[in-house]
Amino acid sequence: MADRKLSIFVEEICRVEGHGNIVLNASNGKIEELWLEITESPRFFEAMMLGRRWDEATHISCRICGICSIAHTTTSVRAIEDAFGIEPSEQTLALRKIAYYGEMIQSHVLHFYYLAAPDFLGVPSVFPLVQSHPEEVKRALRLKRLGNDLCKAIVGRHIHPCAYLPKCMPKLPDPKALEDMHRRCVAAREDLAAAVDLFATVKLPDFQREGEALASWHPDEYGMYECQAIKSTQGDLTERRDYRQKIHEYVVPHSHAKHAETEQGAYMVGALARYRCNKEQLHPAALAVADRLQLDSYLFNPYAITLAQVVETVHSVEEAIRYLEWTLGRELEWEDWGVKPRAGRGVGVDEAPRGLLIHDYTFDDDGKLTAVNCIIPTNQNLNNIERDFHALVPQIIDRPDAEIQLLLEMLVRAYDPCISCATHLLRVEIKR
Amino acid sequence: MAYRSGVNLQEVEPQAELYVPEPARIVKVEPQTAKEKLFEVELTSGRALGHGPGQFVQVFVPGIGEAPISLCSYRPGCSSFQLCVRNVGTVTAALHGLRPGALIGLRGPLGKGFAMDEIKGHDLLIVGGGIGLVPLRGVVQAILAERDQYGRVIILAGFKSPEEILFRSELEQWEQREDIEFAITIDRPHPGWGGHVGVITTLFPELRLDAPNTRALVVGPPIMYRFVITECRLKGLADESIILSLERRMRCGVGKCGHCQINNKYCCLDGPVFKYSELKFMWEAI
Amino acid sequence: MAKPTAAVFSFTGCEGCSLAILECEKELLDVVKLVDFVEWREAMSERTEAMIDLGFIDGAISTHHDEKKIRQVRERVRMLISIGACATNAGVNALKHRYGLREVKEIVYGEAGAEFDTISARPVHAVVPVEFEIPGCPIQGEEFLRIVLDIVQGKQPRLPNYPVCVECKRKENVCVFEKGMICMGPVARAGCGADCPSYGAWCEACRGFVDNPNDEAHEEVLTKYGVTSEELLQRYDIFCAYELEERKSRQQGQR
Amino acid sequence: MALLVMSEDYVRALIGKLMKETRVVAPHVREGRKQWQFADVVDPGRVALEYVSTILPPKKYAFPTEDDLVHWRTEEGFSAEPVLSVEPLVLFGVHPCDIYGLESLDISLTDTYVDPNWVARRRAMRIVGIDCLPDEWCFCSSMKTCSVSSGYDLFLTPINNWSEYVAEAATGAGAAMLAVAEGREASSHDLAQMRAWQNDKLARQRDRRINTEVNDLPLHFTGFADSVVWERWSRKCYSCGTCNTTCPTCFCFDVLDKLKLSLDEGYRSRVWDGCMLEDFAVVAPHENFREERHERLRHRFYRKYAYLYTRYGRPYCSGCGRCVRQCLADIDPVKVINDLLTEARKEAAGHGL
Ligand SMILES: Cc1cc2nc3c(=O)[nH]c(=O)nc-3n(C[C@H](O)[C@H](O)[C@H](O)COP(=O)(O)OP(=O)(O)OC[C@H]3O[C@@H](n4cnc5c(N)ncnc54)[C@H](O)[C@@H]3O)c2cc1C
Ligand code: SF4
Ligand code: SF4
Ligand code: SF4
Repeated sequence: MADRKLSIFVEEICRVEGHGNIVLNASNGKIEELWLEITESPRFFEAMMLGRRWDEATHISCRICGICSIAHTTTSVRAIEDAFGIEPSEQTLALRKIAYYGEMIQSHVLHFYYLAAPDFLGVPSVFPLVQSHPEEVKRALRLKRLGNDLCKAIVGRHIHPCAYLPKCMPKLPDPKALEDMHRRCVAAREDLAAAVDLFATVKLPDFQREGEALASWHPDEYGMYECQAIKSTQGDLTERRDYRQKIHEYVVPHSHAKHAETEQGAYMVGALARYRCNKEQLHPAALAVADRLQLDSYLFNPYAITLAQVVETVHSVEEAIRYLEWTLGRELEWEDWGVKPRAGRGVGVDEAPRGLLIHDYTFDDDGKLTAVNCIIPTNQNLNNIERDFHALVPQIIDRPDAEIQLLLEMLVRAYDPCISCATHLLRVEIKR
Repeated sequence: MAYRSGVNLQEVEPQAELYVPEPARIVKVEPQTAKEKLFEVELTSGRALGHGPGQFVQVFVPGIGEAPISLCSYRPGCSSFQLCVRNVGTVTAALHGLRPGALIGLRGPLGKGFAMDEIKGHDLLIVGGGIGLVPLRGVVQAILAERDQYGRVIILAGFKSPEEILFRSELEQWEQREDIEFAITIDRPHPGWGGHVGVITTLFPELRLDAPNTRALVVGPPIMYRFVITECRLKGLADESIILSLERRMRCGVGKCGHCQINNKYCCLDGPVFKYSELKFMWEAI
Repeated sequence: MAKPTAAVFSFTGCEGCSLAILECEKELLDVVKLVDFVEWREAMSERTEAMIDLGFIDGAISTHHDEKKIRQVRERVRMLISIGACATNAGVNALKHRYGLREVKEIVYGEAGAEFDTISARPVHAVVPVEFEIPGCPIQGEEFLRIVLDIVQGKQPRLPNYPVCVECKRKENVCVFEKGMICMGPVARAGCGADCPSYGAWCEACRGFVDNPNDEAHEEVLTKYGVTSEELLQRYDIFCAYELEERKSRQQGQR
Repeated sequence: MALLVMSEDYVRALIGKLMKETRVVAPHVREGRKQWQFADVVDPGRVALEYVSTILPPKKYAFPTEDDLVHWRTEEGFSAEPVLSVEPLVLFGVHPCDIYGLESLDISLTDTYVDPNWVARRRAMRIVGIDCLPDEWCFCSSMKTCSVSSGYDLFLTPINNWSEYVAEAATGAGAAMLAVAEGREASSHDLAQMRAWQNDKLARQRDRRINTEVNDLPLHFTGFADSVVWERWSRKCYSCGTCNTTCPTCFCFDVLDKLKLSLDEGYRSRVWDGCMLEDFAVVAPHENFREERHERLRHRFYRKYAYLYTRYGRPYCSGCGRCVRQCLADIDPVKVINDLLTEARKEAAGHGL
């Protein structure tokens, strides 16, 4: 098979959000071309937002992505608050976190059950599972719905939340709904235990590649929301506002998505990156699950991102319970909405389910945007995915086309890329 | 204060079934034209509907919705009745898709029909335009059942084109009868049509009426009313001798939902049959 | 009747609307009894060659590639239904029209952006005929299900033609104007259950306008609340930029 | 009937007692603002006894915004049955104008045909009225609905600057409430204060009046269908139906079909509708009997002050002011009617009358 010409072109990778292609051309076991092409139409959010009033910014920018729109909203709102010097109250933060963990749960469940599980169970989509694994499907639906409903109870809906504004909650949630959510979160522990059982049986493809990982850092909790600094597995911390000193974004010809790198080159963000950076801060229940899934033995295996998501889901449910209990333990107070814009720059950094998310806004005196920069998790991962490709392909180049294609697709899917989110991203094209 | 006082709610009798459609079966479906079909319907309970000409029912197609449809037959003693339906929208289209044996729901009979007692003993001028002929067909059937109770019966029927003629065989029978004066017209010349051509008002000049003794029964599209009423008045008919049936949007059919209101009248309760004298000062009626 | 087949195709957008379909969790199991999903890149790997009965489109048409693809999709689908603000109205994508296409590329990608494929963002109906449109950013699961039911039954689906205020007041909300926010509710098409005002924010008319919005009244009212005409237009822009462009060219056409 | 003077604490204690047996709903402040809403009482201490007007009138408890009427199935043939859920309810703290509204709907919804859902829910309802002080939008004095003499079981009139309430039972149910309430006997001084309260209400509306006797309104409306007034006021109307939706005497509805995904069962339910909405009078095919904004505005006013007045013997407007309080375009019935009266006078002068 020495003179085998390999050419794989996977057009519009399935079960990822957005459009991307994989291109692989190899000849005689030598890679000629190998990349991830982002064909998602470019959307120009950073330009569209210029000149808009501050109170429109969030509503526009959250349309970058429907899958993690709470994350975008969170980060955008925090950038605005940063610029205007607004400190939301403890109550507001607690309520936001409930919605935030809601999205983390829904997004992770969507990914590990709907999008990744079919690979492990050897079916093309979740629909056949309705027949073959009805209990699993119902469990997945229940968990995902829990995530959605957490968002709904606090900010109205999960896709493009209605009621997520700077400064305070424009409407206080109904205590009955909160009680109900608390009950369901507690009950979800059982479903999660079953999910853990399922993923404990999964065999990951054998692949390792060491590299840097970045994640939000917070002194008191597992870095997700309210990032204080950006932490690297290299050991350094970068101040939020100084993210540019750490992260460099650039345009590559084959992709509508910008790529990113640090001085070390490509880096990884997302569930596994967070785990690598901040593992000690996880909820004990989540740590126990990480142990059970032997996550520590897969720290450099990107296919294990899916497992890290399972771990984080457990963490998120526990955090949601904690904040629900906090809120239920007190009478919620009305806060008056009234934001005074001022000129200046504000940076919001948080973790979207897929990784580090940055919104950087500059306003003029009237509260109109004069500069916007958004750094999106999928963009940051693209470079890393390509590095992974280059490390992986030589190891598997002798396998049949279909298997190569599947492994590459699974790799891309493991990163849970949200390509629409990458605004500026996916197809697999293998030509040998 | 002269306001009417409240109602003693203990004394009223709530009508639990007010909005509940009663099961009915389609017995027969006869295509009439490209757009209209004639449905023969009976209540599954076997109960006779007991309606008068000009009344209507709310027809419910399960899962689709409800629409008011005139009862177009008048055959006392017969447990089934007929509905002639033009396919214009949601419910009517669904009805057109049904076959004999299909089950639907019905509420009614509703509304005030033609007050036959009041027109007895008079000459009658019956003017129907297009689908307007539908409620009038019941009236004609009622009249023919007791033909001797009425004076002259003149029927004018107008259609856009020969293809749109409804109740074709029945109209032919009416035409044959000695005791009915019948005329039919179509709006524009049409190949193969040898009869009268022109809008319905063009039939009026020929008419010789005993105005004080004549009652006109007119049903048709809104635009037709304006011209036909003028013609009737020119012939000397009094406003209370001109009787019309109106169409409005109706959701409840029982004077609650407000949709069919025409000035201070509810089309479903006070009508659909009105005297022109009741309507002439209502700017929303015609 | 054989079970109709259905597919979802995504164009330029955030794919929130496809997700909104996936989010009808409770009902999804019943929906797959009514229609067979045969192609949906976001959720499944299967693809089909056969003619598809119902094609749901999300996303706007904003590249030459999109344009080519939507024409191909149109050929394969009996009934084309655009879903969401992007597909029905170009959505936020039309915001870029306020700058030149060259400028937006440069702002985002610098010089390297020049070769990117982008054209004016347009709703699907501007490129190929569509049978029905479900507005909203994102679409409402309930409305989507109702419309699928209507279609499966052969019933012509209908959208509300009244403003969001109707649903807002039914929910007994304090009007957000009283909190110093600016609301598009009085001119925006309802059907969302007044989601935004009900959760304390303002309506942005993501479902577009009612058939006959009284913009003059709106301008007057907003002036009363200290909003300039220019700011009002900006507000309209977020989701209705394309609709306004369309309206303007229609009016010019009439003159 | 017996009168009892209750302190505010006793009134709240009474709510607490009623809550033990029945669901009690009462006005609550909404979002920390001067806006109120009828809602289930959880804590009697949070009931707003002193309030101006709720966003929606209390009719929502007998005529919910969406109400299932019929449940049908096609599993075995076709069958349909009425749907009705009723639960005993105390409506606590209803203003006279809203009592008038409920009584008005009693009339229209039992006229000729008797609406089952309305009547059943109204029968299961006990009403505790409370008097109020009008704000700048109320015009109950013009509508003669400042006080009502029926339509409640118990009525509370505040005296001594809202520190005490004179409670008057009008029915056996009201007397039963009084029997468990605490308070003191009313003195003639208390009664004098009650009268003073009424006078105060009237006085507050001295500058906000319809310039004619309300009984004459049907007459004044005759012949003014073509008045410029309708066009003038409708120019800034959004056709948003907020005025209909918030009105205590509006009762128009649309009927929706809600089909289960199994396709063999469904509900027919009514939802509030409004004559100001563009499609209210649309019939097949594409004919709208009130296409223009001014036609709809005119219809609303005629319906309230003329059509239903003549039909049901009372104006279908309680003067509660909700429609204008909530109307963004400030379309105020008092101003519109006075404008109409002025135009009428001008016209009459023009005819040399
Ligand atoms: C007393 C009475 C008797 C009648 N008798 C007969 C009869 O014997 N035979 C007969 O064929 N018809 C009769 N009609 C007319 C018939 O009721 C209507 O044509 C019927 O209601 C149409 O119902 P549909 O559901 O099929 O149409 P719909 O789906 O309601 O649509 C019909 C048209 O109405 C418009 N429309 C309706 N609702 C809306 C809305 N919410 N928004 C926008 N547009 C809307 C649409 O533009 C559409 O073109 C009668 C009507 C009345 C009032
Ligand atoms: S908040 Fe907006 S939608 Fe609601 S009533 Fe006010 S203007 Fe209308
Ligand atoms: S309230 Fe307005 S912006 Fe919000 S969902 Fe409804 S139409 Fe869209
Ligand atoms: S009068 Fe006011 S509240 Fe009523 S429809 Fe017009 S704008 Fe809306």
